[in-house]
Amino acid sequence: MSFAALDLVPLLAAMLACLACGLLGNLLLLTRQSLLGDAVSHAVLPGIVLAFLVTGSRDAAPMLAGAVAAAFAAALLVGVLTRAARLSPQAAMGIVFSGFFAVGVVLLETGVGRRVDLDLDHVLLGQLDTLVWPAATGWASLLDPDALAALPPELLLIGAVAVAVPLLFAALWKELRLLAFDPDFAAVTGFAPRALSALLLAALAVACVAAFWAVGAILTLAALVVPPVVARLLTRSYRAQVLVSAIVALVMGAGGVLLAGVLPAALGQDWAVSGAGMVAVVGGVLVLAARLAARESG
Amino acid sequence: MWEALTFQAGHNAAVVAAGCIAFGLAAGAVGCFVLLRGRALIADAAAHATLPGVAGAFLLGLALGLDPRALPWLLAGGGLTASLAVLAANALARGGRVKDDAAIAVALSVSFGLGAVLLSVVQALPVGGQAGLSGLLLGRAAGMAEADAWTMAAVALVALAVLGALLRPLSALLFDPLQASLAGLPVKALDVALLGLMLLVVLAGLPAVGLVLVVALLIVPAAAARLLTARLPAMAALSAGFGAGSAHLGVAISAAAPGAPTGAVIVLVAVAVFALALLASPRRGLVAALRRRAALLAAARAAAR
Amino acid sequence: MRLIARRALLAAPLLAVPMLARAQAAPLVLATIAMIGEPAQRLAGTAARVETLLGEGVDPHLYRPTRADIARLLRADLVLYHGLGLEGRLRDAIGRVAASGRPVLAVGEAVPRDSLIVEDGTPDPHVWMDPTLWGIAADSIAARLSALRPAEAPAIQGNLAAFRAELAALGSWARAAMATIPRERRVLVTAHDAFAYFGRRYELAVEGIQGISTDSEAGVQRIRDLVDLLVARRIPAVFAETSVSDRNIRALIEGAAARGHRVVLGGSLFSDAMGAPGTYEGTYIGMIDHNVTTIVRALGGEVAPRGFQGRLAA
Amino acid sequence: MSPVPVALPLPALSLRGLSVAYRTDAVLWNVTWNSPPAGLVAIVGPNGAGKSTLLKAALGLIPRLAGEVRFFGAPLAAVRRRVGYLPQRAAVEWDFPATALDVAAMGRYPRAGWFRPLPRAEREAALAALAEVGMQDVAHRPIGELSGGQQQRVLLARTLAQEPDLFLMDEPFAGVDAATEEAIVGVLQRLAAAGRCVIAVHHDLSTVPRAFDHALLLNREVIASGPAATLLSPENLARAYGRRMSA
Repeated sequence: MSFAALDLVPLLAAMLACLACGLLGNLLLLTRQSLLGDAVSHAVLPGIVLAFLVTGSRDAAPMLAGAVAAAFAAALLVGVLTRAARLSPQAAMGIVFSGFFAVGVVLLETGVGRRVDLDLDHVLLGQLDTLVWPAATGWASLLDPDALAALPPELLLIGAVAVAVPLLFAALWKELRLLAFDPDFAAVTGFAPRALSALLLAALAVACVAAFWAVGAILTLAALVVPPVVARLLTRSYRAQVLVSAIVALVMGAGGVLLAGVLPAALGQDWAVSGAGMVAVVGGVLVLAARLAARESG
Repeated sequence: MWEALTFQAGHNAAVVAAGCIAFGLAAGAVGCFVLLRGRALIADAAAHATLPGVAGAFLLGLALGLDPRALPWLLAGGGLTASLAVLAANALARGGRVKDDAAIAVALSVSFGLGAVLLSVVQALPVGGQAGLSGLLLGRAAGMAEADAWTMAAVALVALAVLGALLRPLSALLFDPLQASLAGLPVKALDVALLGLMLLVVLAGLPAVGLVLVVALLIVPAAAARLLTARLPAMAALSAGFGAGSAHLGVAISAAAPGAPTGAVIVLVAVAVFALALLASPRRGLVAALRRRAALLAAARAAAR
Repeated sequence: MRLIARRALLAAPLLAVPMLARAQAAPLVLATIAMIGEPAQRLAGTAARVETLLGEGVDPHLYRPTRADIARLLRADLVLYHGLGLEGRLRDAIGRVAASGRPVLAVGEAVPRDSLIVEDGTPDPHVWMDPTLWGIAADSIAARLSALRPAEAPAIQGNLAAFRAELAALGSWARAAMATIPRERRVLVTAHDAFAYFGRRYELAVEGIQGISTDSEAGVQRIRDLVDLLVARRIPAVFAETSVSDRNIRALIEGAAARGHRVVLGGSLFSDAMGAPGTYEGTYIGMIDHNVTTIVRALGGEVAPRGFQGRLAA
Repeated sequence: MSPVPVALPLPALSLRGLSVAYRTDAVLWNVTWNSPPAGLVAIVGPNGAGKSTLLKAALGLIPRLAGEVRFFGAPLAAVRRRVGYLPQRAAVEWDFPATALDVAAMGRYPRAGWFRPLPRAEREAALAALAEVGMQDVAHRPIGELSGGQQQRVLLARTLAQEPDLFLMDEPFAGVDAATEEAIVGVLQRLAAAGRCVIAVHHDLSTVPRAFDHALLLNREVIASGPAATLLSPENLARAYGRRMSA
């Protein structure tokens, strides 16, 4: 039972999810919205339940669409509340995600009914460690189309997102930097900050939901905030911030999966711990190390 | 519905109502100060940060031969890790390079991850009685027992007493932290006291009403109160009132409506109260603003011609 | 730390026969839940080694498999899982294992569709609560094991016949025991909706405080309705479950007490998980026996205190 | 900078019936005013007069209740490249990971347009703009480590890098040291000499007659506008500041 069959996909999924969310996390960090990920993770429930009520089906596509719509709506509402009620972003997020989650629970209980086993964990929240690829016999399977066809769909989606997000950064490098630094100047010079912000929120919604579906909420929340914070502690320029956050994301993703299961097995142990949880813990260690390193350099 | 409002809808409804009202009172009051301190979501981080403590306590209890499922023991563990997470967030943010919200987000996600790791260890152990361990964080208001209600009442009393005693120094701190520290106020001690109260509310609330309701009642009533008044004592009282009111109305509605989950309904009522305050408040409300703005618009256009 | 692998071996009643003496190592069969694993081991006898993924008291709704669990899935020569949505995302992994050609069997889905309890197109997964339906599941397990070890087919069929006989005896004993419960008290109130099939089989009204998913949230009205039911029907006991928190159940007891009707906690039933492996309650027959005995005694019926075969723990 | 000052007939900025309300209180009321085509214009008035609001509303950064805004006779969108904006220094996030050159280069973004990375030539132009305000030595220093005066000059360099015909500056002299103030005055004079129009929100009345050609005295409404030398007469000042005291 080869490495490719058991560990390759979780390893890739964790790294790709961390990369996609880590990059977007930079813009959240620089605009004081790091907690948006946490809000989104609570806010997706009504989207899923509505998707189930409308389509009556439990398969992934409608649920993911519902979740993305709910995430986008929640993020927009946080912005509106912050401006209209002059609330701090944190308070606005707290109100929006509590409200969305409560609507989701009420819909679940009254609309879906008690007899249907539709809870968030089974439908949306993926489990990193279950992303096995039994069709793989070894590294050669990476080239074998039949084996590739049997790859878990969760990996394909988060893989697509993990390609799209860096492309988005590359294409709109200076525009996103200007938006984060000085939206007013962006408006005056015609770089449409409102449209760009909406695009970013959409990208965040898709990235979060794809990551939830592949690796679960725990890893996604850590991926959104740890790489940017570590990069923030270690670098002084925007380019370095983005590059270091990407590296930290990959290290964190790989480190977590390897430490959680691959290493114990290599040492002949027959137990393993939660891969997603370990990715977050490795992230925590990286933050601690960066914080100590940053203190020395003054 | 009416009988539920007057505590005649059966013992359980009365106990749940009393418990939730007391909790709403405590959460509203404490939440007001936490909101003004600009750390609204610290409660969400603290709530998530109890998970490793609960799982850790279960494992430790097992190793020490204690009863690993004793609630006080598990909550002690949860309280410990939640406090550590809050302190870690403060330490991370102290450098200045990492802002408060990012530090809270790191503390939240890393402790959530550590909790998942420890839970996976618990799950692998061939021991029974881990039923509902993670369910501890997803307490349900409707399942509240009389003992829980008394705990809530005690928490409310302690919270109101401490807030009452510290009202003047706390309001000085919240008004202008710099000025307060210059004036020799023990800013650090006050902060710790406030966070301690927040933790008390979180730890009492989690097993009884669940994570989302705890976070919601610590933020939403306070935000609504802030729309209606600027004076701190009035705001805290109003926030406590909104918290208790939302709980009372929420329980009544859930007692009357078939299948309506009590905790979620309380949250929806609290959000509705906020929405009403947002629309209707004379000072900062939208309706008043829109009306006046329309008048201004007309006048401005007339002047421009 | 993981004792499950060794413990499952201990659970095999026929341990006396040394495994290693066999020329060819017995194939490894992996079951997801104990309600499948234990009977499967009994049917396999020495033909195969059966391990169970979910430990004692682990709620399948909240179960998070780790890499080690998944490695066992891939190592297994045959995977027996329940299906009907019980195992959540683990089912996707098992689906991929099957797609790669490894033998896999959805035991719960072997039961004919029309005898399942279906709501809004979604079947209630707790099929094992009905021994008769679980006999059909056992047939499919035995057939699959025979296909795995044709040489051992006769022995397997023998074990099946013995198991079916014991099931039949258990079933008639249970029906008789249930009949002793006064008619108006035949109401089973539990923490969550896991006993629909059990209630249908033994003509027992079944009410769970929470829905099928342990994530669902009951409302105060649900609690009040159940208290009314308890008081109206003078029901003497309600039941907790080993794999679910008993908070809601205690609230019911308090509610009824406030109405002057004393309700006791009739005991802790096995719903989504069985007893400790190696014990009688850790077997499927023992689990049903425990549940029936506990329910009948608590609801005022007559049944031997040590249950169907006198093997229940004191 | 083009050497020959071309006399353009159109006012650089013309406002007609501009009214702005922040939530419910009117901050600007029915402001009709035309700036000269070129030269140094100061917008002065008491605190809360709506000076900064006027700039922001003109640039569309905050919603207008009513009124028309024209830049060189055209809406902003048509002449974006000709309009430069210098925001208040305090409104900028100086903790952002960027160097002085990074910020100055933002002034060249419109020339690069969407999606394209900033060409080397544009970065050189940004460096030149930094040189104009004497900031070329700190080009690669993170902006968080610069002094208040240096930060103000970096922002000014960004606006210079835009090479606009009209500069809208929000409190360019606020909180800067003497050397910076002098440097900025020098830049403004060079811009005026080159035929550009600079409209600056300014709070220090004493320097207005000397440093500026034209002035607009504002207190939510236009109090008076005209040549800087004569505008600040006691009556005008009383009407602007007097009313403010009694209001």
